[in-house]
Amino acid sequence: MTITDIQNKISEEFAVFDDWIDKYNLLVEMGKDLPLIDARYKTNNHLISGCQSKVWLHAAYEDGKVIFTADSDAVITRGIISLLIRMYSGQKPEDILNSDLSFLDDIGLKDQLSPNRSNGLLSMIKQMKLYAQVFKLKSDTESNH
Amino acid sequence: MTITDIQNKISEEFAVFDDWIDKYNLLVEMGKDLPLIDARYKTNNHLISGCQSKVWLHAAYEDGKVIFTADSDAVITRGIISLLIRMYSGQKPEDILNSDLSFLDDIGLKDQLSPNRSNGLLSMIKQMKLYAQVFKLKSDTESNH
Amino acid sequence: MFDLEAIREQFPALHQKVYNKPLVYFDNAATTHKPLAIIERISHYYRCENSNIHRGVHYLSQQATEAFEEARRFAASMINAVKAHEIIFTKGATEAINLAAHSFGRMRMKPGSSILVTAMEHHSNLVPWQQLCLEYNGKLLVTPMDELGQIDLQAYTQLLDQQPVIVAITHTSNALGTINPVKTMIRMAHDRNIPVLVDGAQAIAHTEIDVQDLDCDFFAFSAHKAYGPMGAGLLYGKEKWLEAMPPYQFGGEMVDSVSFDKTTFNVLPFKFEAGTPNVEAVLGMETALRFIRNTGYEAIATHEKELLDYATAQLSQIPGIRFFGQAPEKASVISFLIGDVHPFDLGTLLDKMGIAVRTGHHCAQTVMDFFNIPGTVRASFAVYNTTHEIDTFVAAVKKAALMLS
Amino acid sequence: MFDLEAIREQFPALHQKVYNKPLVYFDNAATTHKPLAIIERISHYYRCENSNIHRGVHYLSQQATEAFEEARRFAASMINAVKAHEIIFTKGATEAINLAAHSFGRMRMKPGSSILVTAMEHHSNLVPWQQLCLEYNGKLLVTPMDELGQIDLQAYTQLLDQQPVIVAITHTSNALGTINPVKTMIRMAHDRNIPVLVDGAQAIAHTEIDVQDLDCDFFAFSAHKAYGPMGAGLLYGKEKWLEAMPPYQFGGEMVDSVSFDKTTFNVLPFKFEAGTPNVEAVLGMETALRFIRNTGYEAIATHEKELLDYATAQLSQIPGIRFFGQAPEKASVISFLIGDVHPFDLGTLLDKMGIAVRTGHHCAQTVMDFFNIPGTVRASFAVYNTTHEIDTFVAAVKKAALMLS
Ligand SMILES: Cc1ncc(COP(=O)(O)O)c(C=O)c1O
Ligand SMILES: Cc1ncc(COP(=O)(O)O)c(C=O)c1O
Repeated sequence: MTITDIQNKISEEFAVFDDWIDKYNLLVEMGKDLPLIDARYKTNNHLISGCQSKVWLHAAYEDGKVIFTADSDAVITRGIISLLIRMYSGQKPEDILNSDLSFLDDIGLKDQLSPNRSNGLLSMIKQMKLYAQVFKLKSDTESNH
Repeated sequence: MTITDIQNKISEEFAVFDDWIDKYNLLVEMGKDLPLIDARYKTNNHLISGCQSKVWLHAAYEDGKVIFTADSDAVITRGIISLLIRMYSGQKPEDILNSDLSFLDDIGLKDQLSPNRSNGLLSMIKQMKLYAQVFKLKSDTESNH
Repeated sequence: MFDLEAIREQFPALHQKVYNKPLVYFDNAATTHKPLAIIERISHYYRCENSNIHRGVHYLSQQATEAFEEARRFAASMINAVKAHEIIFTKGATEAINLAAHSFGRMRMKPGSSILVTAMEHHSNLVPWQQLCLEYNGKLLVTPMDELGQIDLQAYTQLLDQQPVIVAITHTSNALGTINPVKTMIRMAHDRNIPVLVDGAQAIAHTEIDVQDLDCDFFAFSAHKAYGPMGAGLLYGKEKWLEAMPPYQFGGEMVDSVSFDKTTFNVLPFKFEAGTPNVEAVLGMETALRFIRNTGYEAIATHEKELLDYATAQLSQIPGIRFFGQAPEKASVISFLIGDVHPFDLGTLLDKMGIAVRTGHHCAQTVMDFFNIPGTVRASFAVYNTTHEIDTFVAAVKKAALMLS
Repeated sequence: MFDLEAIREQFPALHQKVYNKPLVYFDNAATTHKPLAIIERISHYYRCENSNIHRGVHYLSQQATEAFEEARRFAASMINAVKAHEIIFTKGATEAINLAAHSFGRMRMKPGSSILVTAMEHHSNLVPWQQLCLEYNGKLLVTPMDELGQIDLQAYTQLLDQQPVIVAITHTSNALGTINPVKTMIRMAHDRNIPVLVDGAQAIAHTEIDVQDLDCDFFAFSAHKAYGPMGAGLLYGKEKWLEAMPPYQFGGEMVDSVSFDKTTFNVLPFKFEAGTPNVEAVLGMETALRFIRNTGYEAIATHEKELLDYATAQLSQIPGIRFFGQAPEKASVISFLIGDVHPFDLGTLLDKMGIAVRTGHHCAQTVMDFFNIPGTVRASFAVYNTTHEIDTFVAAVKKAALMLS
């Protein structure tokens, strides 16, 4: 599925709920289900400082696609992380770089991404795009050889 | 004349004018007429710092009375100084200490004595009373001997 | 007579909705809302009094200077300072403490000197002293506390024996609510000739301060935590210290005379007030202090104690709740966690229900480290809060806890 | 279209009487009055947005943080900073310069280092550098000026050859009105790898500032001299300097992590913003900058130039008048004396006629010493002043001069 397809899918999943409380319940469930990051990556090296909740992120590049795993110590943050991983993990670097996240507005999660939510998500997204950038450069250079 | 007599006299002199401008004209004239302080006292030693206009004050104690001379580089300040000297110079220390200056309110010069008029007058009055205090102590001590 | 409804009426910010729910504002230890009188005071200032002060001979400047210095006298009387010029206006408690640390430090620190703080300081009363110690190759001594959040006075005595150049203690802990026995601690320090700075940021809105009775050497607070505007605070200092200390910032009113070779400095309090002062905020602070005086510390304390006791009792019924800060002498601050729920998650859900609490380390990271937790959820009450709000809050906590466990 | 009446309507403070006479406010270089929009912005903030920022997860805190950071972005765009985090909010220009002097000083000064200023600095851009030199046993170099109040660029070149660690110059002199050729002076300093701080306190209300075009390393101003509230100002600094400089004050948001042994500091801009920031004043500053942008620097400059030229021409007819500051590039500031009349006397009588001017040394004592005078009378104009007010003023000066001579 393309990133847009996944975003549409997520939007649908949230659209069935009117109430914020149901949306957050869903988010919490998704947070609980998030496949954990490999324990050896849960180190300061992979930590993205978010002031209140911590986020760990790991990225690998396999067959032209970026594989992300991540974790957080707060479950709502994990919930959003799980959305981001669904969208970005397994995608091509250029698709990640071209994607936008405005659909989160529509589903009522925008303020979780506000610059001062202190949950580290914005830094995490920046970091994901940075990884995509690096992998893209790498593969560009390699294909030039 | 007692200090109160002099204050009444001054009040009368100002009472004939309704307009602030005439009062200030009188003040300026009084300022111009102020008998100058002896040049040798116009030193930093006798300077009372007033931020915007400078005031020099000298005091002597003769026959149980305090003799003040003073000067300023600003003429309005000199005008008020001349009032103060008329009141206090030649008076006994205890009379100076017991006097009050509320009559200046009545004649419309109160704001020249406001704590931040930056003209040094308040410090000058403090200094005059301090001199009176010192001379009083001195004569008390001497009469005790 | 304490009339809660009448008080609430004075605070426009209390009557808003967030996410379509009536706001329950329990983040008062971070900043309080402001009574209308303060908003109107500021507005009046800019409409009718605005002026730069102290050196203008014109009417507006005279009036504004008068008002500013009257605010200083009022602040002095509020905390019972001996002299008005012992009140140095700053932009807040943090600046006040930095001023004290910098200037007192320069006067007193020698290589190897030590400074004594407590284990429950806000970063603003910890890091300035720590950095001063680093600069002088000195030693930061820390008075420990127990699990309830109480200072260990035994250990304090022993640490005093190391003759720190100053003791810096918080009057009331923002993270735990503990009210420290500052008067006793000051006496103990003075017995050894050690001066004491009291961080009163969390005290001034809740309890009467008498700096002469406390006999503290310095006292600092911010207006914005006591119903006043942002951008104003003060450092009280005993005249003898302030006279002796070198200035902190340079320029403006703090200067007496300047030549390229040499500058002499103005007298107290101006020596420490560089630049155009924040007249607006200082007048707002005066209005806030008057609001507190008119309401009365006793009435405030009685009401806030009621809120504290009620909220503590209600919250205690929630399974898995853990309170941080259980000293018998406690301000209206409740720091807690529920089971393993992350404070950020709890705070986020409470927010969605219209409840403003603070989550995290509350700028007291060493306190969190002591309890080995990432942070707490903190509800802090002000004079305008109600038991009804507490009911809403407790129900919301229960609901959130259910969602998260 | 520039509509003077419409502009005046926005400023309530202009429409008062003092001593029963309509206020003529010509003390704008000390502080300007504030448009209604600012008064209302502050009121709105306290009614609907008030909150402590940056670390609160609740709605009000989120909104206030958003607004605060938007104000930073706007300020950055206003002076064309490359990055928003190059804007450090301070309580004013004096604090901004003290911050730069302290932190840059600690990074760069060595025993014997020199610092270069000019002969026309405000104490706030002189004393911090002078004291820094004293601390490091260094040398304060002073670029001289001529009788018209113009910098001697020849001498400046030679002084630069002494390799000062920094040059600190005022963009516009508050005492003389001189607008310095800062862009040229910066280029000359950069040719020798010397960074430059520009004191923009008297510039920001009158002329467009482009820090990238100027290429200045630091730029400082206060909001209250540019239609904004008291208690806000900023230090712009090039990222490379701000990154390298040590923090200034400690506590609050500027901290990253704290233990008793060690503290690490937050990233830019927070590293330099200790304590609860003055959100109210920063939002007010943004509103003021928007007022300036909407009015337009060109329209402002045209109008103020007209006032300056008109007032200068009218005053020139007064026998015995002496102007201080006659540089061709001049802001709307007129410093003068009449014969031997003391400025305090003149100012006192003008005040009685409802006219607010400043008298004295204008915190630029070295300038007064240069001209060997105790001070001047200074009339400074803002966008809302009128030629009619100038007529009133000139007539009053004539009347006062007559009384005093
Ligand atoms: C105990 C304590 N000290 C100092 C401060 C710092 O106050 P401000 O941020 O207003 O400077 C605070 C505020 O959080 C506090 O709670
Ligand atoms: C040129 C100049 N620099 C600095 C300042 C200091 O500004 P503030 O007092 O707002 O800090 C002033 C204000 O008088 C000024 O005119």
